[in-house]
Amino acid sequence: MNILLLLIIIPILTIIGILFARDNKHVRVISAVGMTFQLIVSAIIILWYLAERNAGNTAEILFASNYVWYETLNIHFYIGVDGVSVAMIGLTSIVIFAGIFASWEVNDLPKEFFTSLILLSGGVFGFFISLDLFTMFLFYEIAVIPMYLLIGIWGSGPRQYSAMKLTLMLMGGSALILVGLLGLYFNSNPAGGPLTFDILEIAKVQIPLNSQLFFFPFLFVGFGVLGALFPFHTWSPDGHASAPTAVSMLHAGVLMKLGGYGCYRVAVFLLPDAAHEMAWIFIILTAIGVIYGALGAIWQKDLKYINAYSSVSHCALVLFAILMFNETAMNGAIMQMISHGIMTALFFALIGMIYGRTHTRYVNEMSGLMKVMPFLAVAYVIGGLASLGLPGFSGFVAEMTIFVGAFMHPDTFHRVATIIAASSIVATAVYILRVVGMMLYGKITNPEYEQITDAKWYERLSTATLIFGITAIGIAPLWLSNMITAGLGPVIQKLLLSVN
Amino acid sequence: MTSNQIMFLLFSAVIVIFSILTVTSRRILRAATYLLFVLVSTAGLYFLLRYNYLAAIQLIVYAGGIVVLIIFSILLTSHISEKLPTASLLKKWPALLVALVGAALCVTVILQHNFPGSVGNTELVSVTDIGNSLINYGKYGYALPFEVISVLLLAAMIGAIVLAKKRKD
Amino acid sequence: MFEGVPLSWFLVLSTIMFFVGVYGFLVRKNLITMLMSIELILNSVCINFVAFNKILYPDHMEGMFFTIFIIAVAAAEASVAIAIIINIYRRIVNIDVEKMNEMKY
Amino acid sequence: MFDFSYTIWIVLIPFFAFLLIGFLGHKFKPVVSGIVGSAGLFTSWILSIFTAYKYFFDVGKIDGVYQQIIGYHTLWLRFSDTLYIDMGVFIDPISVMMLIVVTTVSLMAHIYSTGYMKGEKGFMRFYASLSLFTFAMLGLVVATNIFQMYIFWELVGVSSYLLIGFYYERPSAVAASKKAFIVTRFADLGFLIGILLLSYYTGTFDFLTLTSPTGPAIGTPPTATFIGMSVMTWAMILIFMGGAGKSAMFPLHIWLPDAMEGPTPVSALIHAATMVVAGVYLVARMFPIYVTVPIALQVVAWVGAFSSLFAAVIACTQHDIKRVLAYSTMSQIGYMMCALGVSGMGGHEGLGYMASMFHLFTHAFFKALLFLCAGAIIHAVHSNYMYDMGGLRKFLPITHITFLIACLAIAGIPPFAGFYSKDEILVAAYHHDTALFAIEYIVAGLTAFYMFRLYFGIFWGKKQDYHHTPHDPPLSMTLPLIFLAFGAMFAGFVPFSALVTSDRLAFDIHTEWIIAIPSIVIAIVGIGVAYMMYLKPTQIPAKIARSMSGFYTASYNKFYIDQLYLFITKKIIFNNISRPIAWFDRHIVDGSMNGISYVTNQASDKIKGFQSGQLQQYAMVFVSGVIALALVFIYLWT
Repeated sequence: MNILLLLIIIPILTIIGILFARDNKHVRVISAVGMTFQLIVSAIIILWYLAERNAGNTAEILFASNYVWYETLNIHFYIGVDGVSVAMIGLTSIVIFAGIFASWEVNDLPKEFFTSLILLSGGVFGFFISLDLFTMFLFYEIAVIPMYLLIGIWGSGPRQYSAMKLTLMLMGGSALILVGLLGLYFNSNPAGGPLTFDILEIAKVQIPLNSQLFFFPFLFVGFGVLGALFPFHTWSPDGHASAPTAVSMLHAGVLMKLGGYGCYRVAVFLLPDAAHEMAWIFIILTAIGVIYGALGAIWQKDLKYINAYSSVSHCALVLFAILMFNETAMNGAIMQMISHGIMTALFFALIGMIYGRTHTRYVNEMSGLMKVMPFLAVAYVIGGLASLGLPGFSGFVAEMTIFVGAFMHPDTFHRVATIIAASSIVATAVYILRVVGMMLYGKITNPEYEQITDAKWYERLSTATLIFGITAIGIAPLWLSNMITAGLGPVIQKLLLSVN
Repeated sequence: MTSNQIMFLLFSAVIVIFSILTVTSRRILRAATYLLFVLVSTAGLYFLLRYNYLAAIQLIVYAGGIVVLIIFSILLTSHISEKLPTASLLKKWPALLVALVGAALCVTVILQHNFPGSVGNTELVSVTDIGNSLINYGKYGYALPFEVISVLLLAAMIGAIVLAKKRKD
Repeated sequence: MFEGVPLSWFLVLSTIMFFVGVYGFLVRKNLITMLMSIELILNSVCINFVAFNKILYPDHMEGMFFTIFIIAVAAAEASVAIAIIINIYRRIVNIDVEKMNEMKY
Repeated sequence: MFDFSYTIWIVLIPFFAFLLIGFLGHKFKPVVSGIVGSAGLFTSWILSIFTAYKYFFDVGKIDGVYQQIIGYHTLWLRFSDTLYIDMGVFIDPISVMMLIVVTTVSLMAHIYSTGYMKGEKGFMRFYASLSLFTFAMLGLVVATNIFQMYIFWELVGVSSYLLIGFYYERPSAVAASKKAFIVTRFADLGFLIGILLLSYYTGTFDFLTLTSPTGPAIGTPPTATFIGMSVMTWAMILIFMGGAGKSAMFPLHIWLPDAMEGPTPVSALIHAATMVVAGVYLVARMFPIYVTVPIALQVVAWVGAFSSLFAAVIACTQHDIKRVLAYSTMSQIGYMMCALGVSGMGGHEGLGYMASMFHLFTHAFFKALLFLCAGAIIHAVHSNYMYDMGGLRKFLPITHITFLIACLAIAGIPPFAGFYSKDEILVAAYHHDTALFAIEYIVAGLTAFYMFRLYFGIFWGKKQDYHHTPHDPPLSMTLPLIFLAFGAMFAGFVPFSALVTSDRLAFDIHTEWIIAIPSIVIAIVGIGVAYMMYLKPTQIPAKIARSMSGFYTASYNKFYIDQLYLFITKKIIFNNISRPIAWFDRHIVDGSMNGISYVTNQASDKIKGFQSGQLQQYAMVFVSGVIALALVFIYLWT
């Protein structure tokens, strides 16, 4: 059996297990066990992948299996991974693992909560391993839909509004994607004969430029909505602010990455000529997004809003880098996805834990928390430093790869855009340090905070996993970078071909 | 002008005038009476066309049955001296416009079209033929519609009883 | 041509009658008067059938039978309608069609 | 060839100390952290000295030229085939010199802190950060490529941030740490863009390749220009911007005085001796390229000279002794920058380069000493302010003597260390540009004045009523003082022209008395003025202050640069950019999304109206529709 199938089977088995669980504790334990297995399987996949590559296996896609699903329309269930997908799988499993522990204290309908959460993660895993556009879209929807329930039921604040807004905007995005996918499908065989959803097959086809130009915006904007492309990012602050902790983690950490991954794997890969033609529009938008998100975050008071805007900024950087069409920048984009995924999950986890203790998310209402909860405070500082791109953490590696890669572009326009985007590192420092200064430092003003306790074991486990992730990448980035670079090959080749 | 034409014009004048009165009269009982005149004149037209049987049915069922039914229900639901409220102008004028435009359209189409003339069969249709046709299931037989109509009438009868029955609660 | 009366005369008559009925249906508020307008409409159709039958196909009887059936249906319809009207009247002591909008949305 | 690969341990030992203290420190008594940190650093120090001995006197020199050796390197991250980041140890005269400076001062600070920080709650945290800083600083000085330098550059920035904010319950400390980080971060943006430009046009990060005379930066420089200046000039100016931020050059200096909120050993280590000279080190590291772009070098010289004068003037009016020292640091770094700016390449031309490095070396000793003394004084008096002090020489004899030595050294009185290095700088400036020389000459006098103002104000002057008798600190603190005092006395005798030069070739220098004597004279004049004004409480300072009240107030308020920054950040960026963006996002971007949903809702509401339940309305629509269709099909659709 294909090991990748385990990534889908384990969530399903876990869900079945949860359905039979008798009380809250069982639900939690079953989820934790399931996701631990998931983490282990992901680790095995990564190691196996690296071993295969070291052994000289140069196939574009490893662990592929292809099942016919619906023959009339030539829909296949086609899975397989390359370096990029493997990296994304690793990210997802880390975040969902930490997410389970971060939501240890969900006592309100826990069965339904964990079911939706794990269903969501299953969708994400499926998305990353799909090589068939239809399968991919299916998993995409599976990942998006539970979000509505998770925010609408377990959220806080104006949760119905946020959930509705988020879902509608993402659904709007997926409508665009659907149009784009059908466009690809019907252009997949210009010579006549059976049409296909197979990504690798479509990649071999030269789609006419007119169709490319028509469908590229659909796909890029469609996936861009999920990747918080300015100005379609506004679901993100409200959605994140209302979502429960684990959902924010998963959403910002993984789900937003579906957007970036989709842009990379579908929009740019399959429509390279149009991507070249229209890149400048989106480069402007994403460069604006980078700065805009960072500056927007400075003014916010709600921790989740700050982090949401910071996500807008960081995710814009991902799309920005993808549009640079060179190996280094793309490599940076993928690393930024992973780095931001773990980092922002860490942030949201910590925000949830802090909120659980102080019952407020407004920075100006908190102070001096360093004294009463050193572990969480230090973790927050680490997250903050990672976010502002400190060397030794993943953020630095990713951002620098992006900047260096983007700056390699021979056009002055691209380089100026790069400088503009790079200047976000200052704004990032401002808002991160502002929060750290206001919230963690200083004297405790609210006497109730004297009673606050530090992290519990599951919270420590959750944060430690994520911190381990960012530092592991930050200190030794080479293996990841190499792994991703190997996966980028076909995309880059196709892009280079389209230039000439 | 033949006598037929005169008769036709007479009947149609009655029909037109009384139909207009039917839909404009503010006393509902009078409207019902005007309707009766319209129906009777229609029966006259049928006679003119030598469809005596049909005219008889028209008189019996329509003029006799339905109008009486209507009058009964009027008596049940409104007071004799009650005047109906006039319709609002906002409703009247568009309706009038629609009716006139529709009528004009139809009339122009009708007058523009040249209908083939044919030798009229002035013979009376015998009741025997009608009866045979109604129970015949071959060509030009109407057994099936006849049965359907019977069932429909039965259903309507039952329905009317059920609907109009006073509820216990 | 039926003994001096052209077909178009019948048709014009029935048209006028029909649209008078339509007008009544659109304007009248009382349910019973609306029912009466419907009778007018039905009647005008009957005239058409009969006239077509007599003038164009005098050897056939379809038009006549149709008219008979229409009359039967009209009777059935009238009885049911009046039953409904009376029922409504019992419930809201009014048979003004504009008041009957509980089923909207 | 001697194998220098062990040198990586000089860098890594503090890192492991950091990990050890950071993860396990809380399991043991606080003092264990101090011992671990100090012991680790002691090992590094020994290794550094061994390396310096080996390099300078044993194996480093081949045919009279000091070699550039890559002691150790490993691939860390690959961007493309030519652009990659190595992590390694680069050994050449300046890096070895810096290793000595950093480990020595750091070791002193470590030892000193065991006494100074005793009983502090964050003792363990303090040592963890200190070790982290040392690791980062060592990593910076041994960087084999510009990106490695940038990485550690950021790391020293963050450890500086953590240490300035050590007393995190004090709002001023928090604000200062934030300010330090953000200002240097802003400068680092320039550095980063400079790196990007440089690497784009030369295709390498490697120092060895970059500074090679036949390399892509010097041998075949790119010809592209941007707004009238060559891209290399731009790149070097931007890189200098990074250096200026770290080294607190005008106008990016504002964070340094505030950084004095940190514990005093930190000020001594980071904000006097090591981190703040990173900018100088950076320029020195890239010096061969700077020489090829005279405009950039000019910028370096003038920014340095102006900063030195500017800071010296401010230092004369401050009352917080640590702030005086901070401005003095800034002034001295300006000196070093200026020296680099006036230098040429090779032989006697490279005098400025040598002098700059020399001054960096000597300055590290006497400035660290000054700060540690200040720490001892503050420890004894519990105040930072000069007007709370006076007549302390009786109570703190050791501190007094060491402080005096340091003051003499910084004022440039022979035979103390500062004289030699400062003299070389003046000579270099004199031969290059008279205006710069004049500025530096005045600064020399001002330096002597404000240092002795401090000295007399603290140790002589009016005796204060102290709540409890001040006394000399414990041995753990005085020992470093004495050690550094020896450094301040004798560091000037190191034959720098034979060891650290721009082309790594030794050259002869001799004291040019024509410049040395006036410089001694002006130093003595400065000391004399301070003596008259501050030995005994007199009215002279107040009178002078009154007579030039505008200038005095301006200087006292640091020429309002802080206010300007505050205005720019708070008023402009915060209120006029960030706030509108937040508003824009909520109301325009989000508003338009909500607008779409509003329009949809309204439309459905309107459409809903057609379903009115009014039978006659339906009929009306139906009939008109039929008629309209009939009309269309009969007359219009032919």
